[in-house]
Amino acid sequence: MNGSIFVNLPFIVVAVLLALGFYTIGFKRNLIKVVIGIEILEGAVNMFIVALGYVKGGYAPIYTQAPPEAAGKMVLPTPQALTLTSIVIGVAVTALMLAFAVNIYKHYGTLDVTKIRRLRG
Amino acid sequence: MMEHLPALMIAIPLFGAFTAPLFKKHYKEVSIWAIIITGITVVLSLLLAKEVVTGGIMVYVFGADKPTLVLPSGYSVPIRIMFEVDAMSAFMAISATLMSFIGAIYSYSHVERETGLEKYYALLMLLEVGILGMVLTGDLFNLFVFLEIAGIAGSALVGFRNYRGEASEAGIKYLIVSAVASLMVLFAVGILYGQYGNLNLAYIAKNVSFNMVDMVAFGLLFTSFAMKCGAVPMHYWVPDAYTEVPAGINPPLLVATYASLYALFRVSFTLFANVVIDLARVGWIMSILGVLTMFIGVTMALVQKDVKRLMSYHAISQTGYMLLGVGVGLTVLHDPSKLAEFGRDAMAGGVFHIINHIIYKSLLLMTAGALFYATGTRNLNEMGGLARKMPITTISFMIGAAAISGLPPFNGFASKLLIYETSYRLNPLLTVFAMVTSVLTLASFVKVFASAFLGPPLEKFENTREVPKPMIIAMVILAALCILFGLFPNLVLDKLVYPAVDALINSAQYHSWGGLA
Amino acid sequence: MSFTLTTPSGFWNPLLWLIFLVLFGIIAYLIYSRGNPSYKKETEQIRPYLSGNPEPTKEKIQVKAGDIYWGFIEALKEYYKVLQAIHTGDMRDYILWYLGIGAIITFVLIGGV
Amino acid sequence: MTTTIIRTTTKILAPLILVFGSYIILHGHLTPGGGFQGGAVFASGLALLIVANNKEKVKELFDKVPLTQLESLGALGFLGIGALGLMGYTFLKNVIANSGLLFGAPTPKGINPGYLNTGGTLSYLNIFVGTKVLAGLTSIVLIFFLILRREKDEW
Repeated sequence: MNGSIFVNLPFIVVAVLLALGFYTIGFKRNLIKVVIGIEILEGAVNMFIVALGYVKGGYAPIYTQAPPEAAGKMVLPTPQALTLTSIVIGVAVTALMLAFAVNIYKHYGTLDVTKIRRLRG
Repeated sequence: MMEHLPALMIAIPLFGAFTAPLFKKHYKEVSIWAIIITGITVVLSLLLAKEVVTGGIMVYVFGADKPTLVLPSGYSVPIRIMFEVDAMSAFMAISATLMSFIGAIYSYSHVERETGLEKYYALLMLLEVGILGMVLTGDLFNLFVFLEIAGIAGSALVGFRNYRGEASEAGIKYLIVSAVASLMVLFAVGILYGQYGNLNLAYIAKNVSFNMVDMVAFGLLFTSFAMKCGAVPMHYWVPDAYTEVPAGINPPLLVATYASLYALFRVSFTLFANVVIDLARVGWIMSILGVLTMFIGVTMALVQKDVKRLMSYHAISQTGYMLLGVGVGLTVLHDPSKLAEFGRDAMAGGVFHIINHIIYKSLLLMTAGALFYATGTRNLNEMGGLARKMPITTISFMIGAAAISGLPPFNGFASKLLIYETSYRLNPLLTVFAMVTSVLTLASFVKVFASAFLGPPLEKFENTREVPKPMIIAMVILAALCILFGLFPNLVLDKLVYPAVDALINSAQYHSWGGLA
Repeated sequence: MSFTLTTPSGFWNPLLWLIFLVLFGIIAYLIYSRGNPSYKKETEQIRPYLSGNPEPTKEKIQVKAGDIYWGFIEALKEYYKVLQAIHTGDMRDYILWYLGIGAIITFVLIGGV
Repeated sequence: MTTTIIRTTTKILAPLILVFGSYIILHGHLTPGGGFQGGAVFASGLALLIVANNKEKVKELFDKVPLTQLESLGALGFLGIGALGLMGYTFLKNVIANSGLLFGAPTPKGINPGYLNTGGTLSYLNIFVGTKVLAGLTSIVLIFFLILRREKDEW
C-alpha cells in the first residue's frame, strides 16, 4: 500500500467508465441507453479533468473566510471551470437528444436502434 | 475599432441569435433581421481578412486592458482566453459568414410554410457563432465549446422539421456523432492540459514534447475532427444530416463540417508541427483518408435515388480532395525544396478547394431544395422534364454540376488542377484515383441532369413553376461566384489562399502570437 | 492583373481557353453545316417511327434515374454489395467505426508501425 | 404522480430551494457557485412545483411567465455587460470593479469575510446567466412535462 494505486485510482475509474460508456453506446439496442452511454462518457471525461486538477495540500481558491494557512497555497481552478462548462454543455446535449428520442418514438413507435434506420444506403 | 473585430465577429451574430426569439410570430420580420445580421458579419469578416492579410496575425485577449496584452506583467504564460486570427482563420471566417448570409436569404422563401421560424433563425445564427468561434479561437478549450455549440445548433436544425420522423432520426445521429467527437476532443484537451498546465494553442504548441501520451491526444483529436468533417469510413452521418436539413441551412452546415476540417489542419500544422519524423506519417494518413473518402463517396453517390442524398455523398467525396491536397503538403512540410516545388501548391489546391466546394455544393444543394420546394419530392425516379418549368434553377444546376466535375472555366477546375499536378509528384496512384473520381462525379451529375431536368414534360408537374425570388437570388449569387472564381482564380489565390497556406506553414509566427511574445 | 495561373507544371488562362472555345465552336459549326439540310422541324419528320406501332406515352418512355448506369452498377455488383452492407444506418455502427479507425490512427501515430 | 407526499414536501421545500438558488446566484463572486449553478438550483425548485401540480394548472401558470423573453434577456444582458468593456478596454473587461457603482466597491486583498458589494461585472454576469439558465432549464422541464404527461394510448 504505497499510495501509488490511490494516486492513480481516479484514472483507472476514468478508463473503466470510458470503456463502459463506449460499450453502452456500441452494443445496447435501446435509444435511451445509448443516450445514457453518452452521459457515462461525459462523466468519465469530466472526472478525468477534475482528477487532473487535484493538488496535494492545496486549498480551494475561495478567499471568503478561508483558513489563514491557505494563503499562498490556493490551486488554480481552471479544471473545475472546464468541467463546469462541459457539464453545462452536457445538459443541453442530453435535453436535445431526449427530445429527439421522444419525437422518434412518436413517429417510429419504437426506440430500438436497429429499427430506427430509414436513412441508409 | 479595428482591433475589436474578432470579438465583434462573435458578439454580433450572438446578439442576432438572442434577439431572434423575441420576434415570436413575426416570421417575415425575423427573416429580414437574420439577413441583416448575417450581412453585417459578411462585411466584418471582409474587414477582418483585409486587416489580417495586410497586418499579420491579430490577437484579441478577452477581459484584458488592451486586446494585444497576451502576457500580463509578471506572467510568463498566457492566462486569459484569447482569439488568434491568422490568414487561414480569416479565410474560413469569410466562407462562414458568406454562406450564412446566402442561407438566410434562401430561407426567406424556402421555409416560409413552416412554423417556429424565430427559433430557426436563432439557431442559424448560433450555428454561425459556433463556426466563427471555432475558426477564430486560439484556445483549445474554447475550440471544444464552439465545436459543441455548432454541433448542438446544427443538429437542432437537422431535426427542425419535427413532423418528419426521418428528420429526428438524422438529428439524433448527427448529435450522437458530434457529442462523442467533442467529448473525445475534450479528453485530448485534458491530456494536454494535464501535461502543460495551459490551454493556449500557441503555448502548448511551443512546449509540446511528443511523448506517447501526446501522440495519443493527437490521435484522438485527429480522429474526432476527421469524423466531424466526414472522412470515410466515419462519414455515415453526413448523408443523413445533409438530406434532412432544410436546404437553407445546407450552406452553413457545410461550413460547419469544414470548420472541423480547419481544426484538423490547425491541430496537424500548428499544434503538432514541430514533430519531424512523424509528420510525413500524418501526411500519408491524411492523403490515404482523402483518397478513400473521394472514391467511396463518389461510388456511393452513383447509386443514390434521392437527389439530396446523392449530393451529400458528393460532399463527402469532395472533402477527400481537400484532405489529399493538404495531406500532400503535410507530407513534405519539413522538406523545404519539395515544399517549394509542389507542397505549397498542393496545400493551396486543398485550401482553395474548400471555398470552391462550399460555393458549388451549396449551390447544388439549393437547387435540390428548389426542386423539392417546387415538386414536393426528392426522388429522382419521379422527376423529369423540369428544365422548361424552372429555367434559372436549371442553369444554376448546370453551372454547379460543371464546377463540381472540374470542367473549365468554373471554379472547381482551378483547385483540382493544382491537386492533380502536385499529388502526381508525390505518388501518381493518388492522381489516378482523383481523376477517376472526377469522371464519376461528372457521370453522376449527368444522371441527375438527365432524369430531373431533361426528358419529356410530365403531366403531374404541369402546374410547377419557378421558385420565389429570394431563392433565385441566393442561387444566382453563388452561380456568379462560381464563374468569377473560375475565370480569375489568381485573384482569390493571391489575396486569400496563399496567405492562408503560408500561415499554416509558418507555424512559428502563430506560436509567438504574431510576434507579441 | 494577370489572368494566368501558373501551376507546378502548367498554366491556366481563361482568355486562352475562350479563344480555343471559339475555335472549336467554329469547327463544330463547320461540321454541323455539312449535315443534311432537308430535315425540317414542325413536320412529320420529327415523329419517331416504331415499326408502325403507336408511340407510347411520355411517362412510359422516360428513362428512370435508377436505370441510368445500370450496366456499370451491374458490373460492380460485388463491390456495391460490400459497400451497401457497410452503410447500415445503425447509429451504433457510426461510433464503432470511429473507435476502430481511432485505434488504428493512434497506433500508427505512436509509432506502432 | 401528484401524491400527497410530493405536494406536502413541495410546499415546504420549494420556497427554500428558490431562496437558496437566488443566494447562490447573488454570492457567485464570493463563494462556490454562480450563475449557472444558482440558476440550476432555482430551476429545480420550479421543476418541483411543476411536477407537484396537474397539467392544466401548470399550463395556465406558465402561459403568463415569459420564459423565452427571460432567456433572451439574460443572454442579451450578458452580451451588453461584455460590450461595456469595449469602451477603451476589451470585450468582457471588468470595468465596473472599483468604480463605486453597485457591486463596484474595491475588493480588499487577501483572506476576508466576503463583501457582497464587490465583484464588478462578475456579479452582473452571474445575475444574467442565472436568469438565462433558470428560464432555459425550466422551459426544458416544462416542455418534457407537457409532452410526456398524457394518457398512455394516446400515441
